[in-house]
Amino acid sequence: MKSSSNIKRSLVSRLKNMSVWSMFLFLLFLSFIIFLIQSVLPISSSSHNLHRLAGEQLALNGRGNIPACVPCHGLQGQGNAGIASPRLAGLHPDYIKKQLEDYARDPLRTRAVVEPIARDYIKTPRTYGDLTVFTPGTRYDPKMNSLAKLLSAEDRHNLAIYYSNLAFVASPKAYDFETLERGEDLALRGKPEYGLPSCNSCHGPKGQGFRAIFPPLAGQPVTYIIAQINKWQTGKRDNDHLALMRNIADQLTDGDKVNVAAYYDNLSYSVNSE
Amino acid sequence: MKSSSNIKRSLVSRLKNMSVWSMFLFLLFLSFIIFLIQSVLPISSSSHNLHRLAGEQLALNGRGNIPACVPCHGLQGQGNAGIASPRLAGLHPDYIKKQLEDYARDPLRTRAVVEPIARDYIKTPRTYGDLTVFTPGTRYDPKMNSLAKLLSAEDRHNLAIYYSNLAFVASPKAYDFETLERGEDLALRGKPEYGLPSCNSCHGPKGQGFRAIFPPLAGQPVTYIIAQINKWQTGKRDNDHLALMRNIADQLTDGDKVNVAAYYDNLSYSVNSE
Amino acid sequence: MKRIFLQWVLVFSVYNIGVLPVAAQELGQSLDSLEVRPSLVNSRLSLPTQLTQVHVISPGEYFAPPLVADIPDDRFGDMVRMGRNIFTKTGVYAKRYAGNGLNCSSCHLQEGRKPHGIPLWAAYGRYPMYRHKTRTVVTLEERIQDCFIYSMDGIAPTLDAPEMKALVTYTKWLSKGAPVGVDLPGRGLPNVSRTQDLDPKRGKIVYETHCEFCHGKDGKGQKHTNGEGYMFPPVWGGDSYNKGSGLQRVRTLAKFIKGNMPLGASFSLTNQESLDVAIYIWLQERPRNPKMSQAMDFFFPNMAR
Amino acid sequence: MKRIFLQWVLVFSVYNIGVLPVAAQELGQSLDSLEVRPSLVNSRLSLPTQLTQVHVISPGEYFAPPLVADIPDDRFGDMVRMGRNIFTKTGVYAKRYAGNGLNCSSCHLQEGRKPHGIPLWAAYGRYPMYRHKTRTVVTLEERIQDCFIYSMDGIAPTLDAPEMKALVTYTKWLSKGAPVGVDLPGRGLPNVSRTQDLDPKRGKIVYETHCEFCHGKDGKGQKHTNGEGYMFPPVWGGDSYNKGSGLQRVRTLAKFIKGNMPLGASFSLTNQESLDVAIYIWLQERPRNPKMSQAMDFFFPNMAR
Repeated sequence: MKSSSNIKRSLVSRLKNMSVWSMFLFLLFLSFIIFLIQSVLPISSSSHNLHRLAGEQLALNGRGNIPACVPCHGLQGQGNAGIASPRLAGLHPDYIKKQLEDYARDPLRTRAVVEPIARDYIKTPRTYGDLTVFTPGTRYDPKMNSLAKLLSAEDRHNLAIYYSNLAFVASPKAYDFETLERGEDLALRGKPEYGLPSCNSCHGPKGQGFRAIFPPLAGQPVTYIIAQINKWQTGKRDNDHLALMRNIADQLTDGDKVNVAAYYDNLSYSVNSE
Repeated sequence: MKSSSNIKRSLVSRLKNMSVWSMFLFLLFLSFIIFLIQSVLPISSSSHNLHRLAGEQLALNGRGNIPACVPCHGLQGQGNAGIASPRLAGLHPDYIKKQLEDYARDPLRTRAVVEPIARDYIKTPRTYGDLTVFTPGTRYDPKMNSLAKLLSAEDRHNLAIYYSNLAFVASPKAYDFETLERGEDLALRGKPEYGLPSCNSCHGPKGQGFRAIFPPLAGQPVTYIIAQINKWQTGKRDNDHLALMRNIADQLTDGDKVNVAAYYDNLSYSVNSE
Repeated sequence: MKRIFLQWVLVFSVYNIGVLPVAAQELGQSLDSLEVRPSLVNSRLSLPTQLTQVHVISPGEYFAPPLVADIPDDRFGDMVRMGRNIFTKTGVYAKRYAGNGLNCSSCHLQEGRKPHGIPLWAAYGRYPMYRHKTRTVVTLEERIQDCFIYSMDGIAPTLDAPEMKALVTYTKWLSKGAPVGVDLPGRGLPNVSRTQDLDPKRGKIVYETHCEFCHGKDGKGQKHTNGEGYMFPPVWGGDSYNKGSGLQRVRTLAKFIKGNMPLGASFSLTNQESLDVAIYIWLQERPRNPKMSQAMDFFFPNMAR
Repeated sequence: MKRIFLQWVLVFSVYNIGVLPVAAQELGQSLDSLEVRPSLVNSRLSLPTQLTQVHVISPGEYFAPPLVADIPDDRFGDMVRMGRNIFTKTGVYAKRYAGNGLNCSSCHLQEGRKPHGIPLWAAYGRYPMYRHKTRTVVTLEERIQDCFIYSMDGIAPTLDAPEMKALVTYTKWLSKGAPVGVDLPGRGLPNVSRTQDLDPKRGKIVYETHCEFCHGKDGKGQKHTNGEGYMFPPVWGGDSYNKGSGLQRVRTLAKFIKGNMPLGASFSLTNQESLDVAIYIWLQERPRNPKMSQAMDFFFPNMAR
């Protein structure tokens, strides 16, 4: 507030001090800027549209070996709870791109098998603070791994643009109160006594995701969220930054997964729709 | 403050309104009052002295069957720690009189034997709140019981006046710090978690006693204090108001008695001496 | 004109007596107390006819606050000691706020340590709490202010007064180890239930038997001979708590008496005796509630707050 | 005249750099961090070469505060909820006091619940306590005022402000069952000890590896797109805590980082990494200490408070 009012004041004083000539120059400069913006915008917008249309084409019909996306991810990119397939509509394009890259990446053949972390964390809960064990940045999925390898960088970009621009409105589902209460507690406050941060502290105050780095949890199928946490825990998904998500997933009990997934499934949420 | 200034103001206004005549009458009345006070004072004082001298005579020399007090209670009424004999110097005259009366009183022959209170109070501490069991108002002592019966009411009064006017200056004795600390805690704060009030809450902020009703603890021999608490506990002393002291004594452990007696023996204390 | 005024006074006084929670006149005679309660007989040479309840304390039943000897020798400890001084000798160390002859420890017995004697260690973890009296959430500081205004009939220390800080620090130190927000055994005052209507006449007899010995026939307590305040605090009169204080509620006073009086013989009075003596004390003169006007206090001297 | 002034500025700046607790220039090169710390290599497809310490939590090791769902539905509960709102969204619910982009819960993590994250439940029973910073005994209220003045770079609420009462009430509610005056496990921040001199150059690498992801390359945090304040709080710059706050002490900041950062991976950084990144952050721009004059702040931008 302070700085903006300062700028305003200094601008006003400068305008007062300027001669007519400099005023004219200034207006000339201004119109040039406006012209630039006007000329650039449609181009960028039309290029964007081209990518989006190409992505739509690929998603709906596939191409050659590449099958269409819609059978699994839905016509509107809304996902499919029955086969734990995620919603893609409205996700951040960079996030979609990164996931496709990680699907396509070959895990190292000489991957070191690290002693699995005790799952029964109620008895021996522990935070594995070892962040020097690097995540290879891979994501295992029987279908997607082979599929993603067929996509070019251009394809990934197109699909990302297409899906990120789809509108999505969640239809909140009813759950019993206790489940929701526990889920909310985990989503908003985590388990501080076990060093477990809340979901919303990274995934956004309403679980709506944050930029490219933290995907939304709201509006994702319950089955997808649970399946992904299971994958984190078993090491089948390993493509996070600094093992942030792996550390957290390791501490979630089966009950936690259900509760928190139900909580997010119960939230009303919309993206790209006014 | 408010009311006294009001009185002053009204007095001044009345004086102003009074005629000379009423002023004269008032002064006459005032001089009469002063005369009365002057005439009464020496009489009372001289009667007091007579009682004191008679008491001194009896205390020092005895009379007939009655032995002297000084062999046990000391020449200055300072008591004798060796035989647990109390200091009498400076005690309230009414208190001395009452104790002599209680010594002289016959305990009821048909005295009901009440189930004794558990002494091991660390294990089963309890407050017996039963105040409808009346204290017969007796005090047992092998020597004093027979002795007090020989005294007339006049004798008791004389002795009380004599001893209450004797000066006494305690000579504080050294004890180890822990004993004193515990004793102080008991004397100032009691044992609130067992419902035991502090000694000083009745016996005065420095254990100096309060009027006739609560005798001083400061300046009494350690042995006397301990012996008396033992008597309260075993029912040999039973002459308190509302069983106040009996209830309290019942909760004191042997350690408590020693600690608190030592604390009072360590206090500096003086009475009747400037 | 004057006669009409006096008539009004009379009418109001009668009305006032009429709204007492007891109908003292009718019910006072329902029970001949001399028959049932031998303690009211003057003679003390009698045998027990009725055994009242026994209050048994198990070890560890009540919270044990830290020892005064363990106050640390640092600036925190200095604050604790200052708080303790104010608490036990309010008229000396918080003279500018104290308005009567009471100390904090007159009600919070044994330096705020006694269970059922409004102990500080049970209060500290309860504030801030909702209070029905003010109908707001009050902090410990605000509660202490109320103590000064009503029970001490004085002036409230401000929230940033050093006395206030010292008292809060003392309370905190005394509560060392007590859980926050948990109702501890022995907190506040014990419960007292009513079985028959209250009678100040019976209460007067109870007062004379059990209370007068220390608090005096006129209820004005007993002073030290050296002028250092009260040995036994006044229970009514100008130097006692005012009509806005908690003890001016009959039930609260009865609870206090039941749980703490006479010293060393807590729980020795029956519920009925406590209530009777409480209403007897309630009817006596004391400073008016500072939140109530002079006129209101004159016409309705015993009106509930 | 102007030249002389600039000379003085230069002299003072050099002097100022000279009195840094680290001699950054000499010691920065003592360790080639790229060799020892594989996490600093850009490639993320590598195998572990060094296993750091594991922080194991046993069940019941840390105090578990009550659930938000258990806030009672009464006026006390309303006050608790108000306090929680202020605590978690200070810029919204205590806008008149907040001075920067931080909330109370930016430092007191997980709504003041996280052990080793300055949890409220461990603080409530400790106040009033002696504080070296002020050299007096301070109450919880006064400590909260300091939070607003320094960490929030704002205005202190008065002791009787409703916001203050709400915050204290929330703290008390959160501490339900915690013992008073007892140091609970997980209170405040964990200990961090120094084995070698600090180096902001190494700290910069640690920052870029571990912190930048959320707090941004410029340390100014990341804002919500809808303008509702910060998703990830700024760690320096005009919207961060000022130079008078506790986190501006290198060791305190290192403790905070060690015990809490990155989220979900507490205790993953070594002591040395924490201290290095702390001194790197310490050297950045932030609002001046309001108790220090503009001139002092200009000439000695990083002087200890």
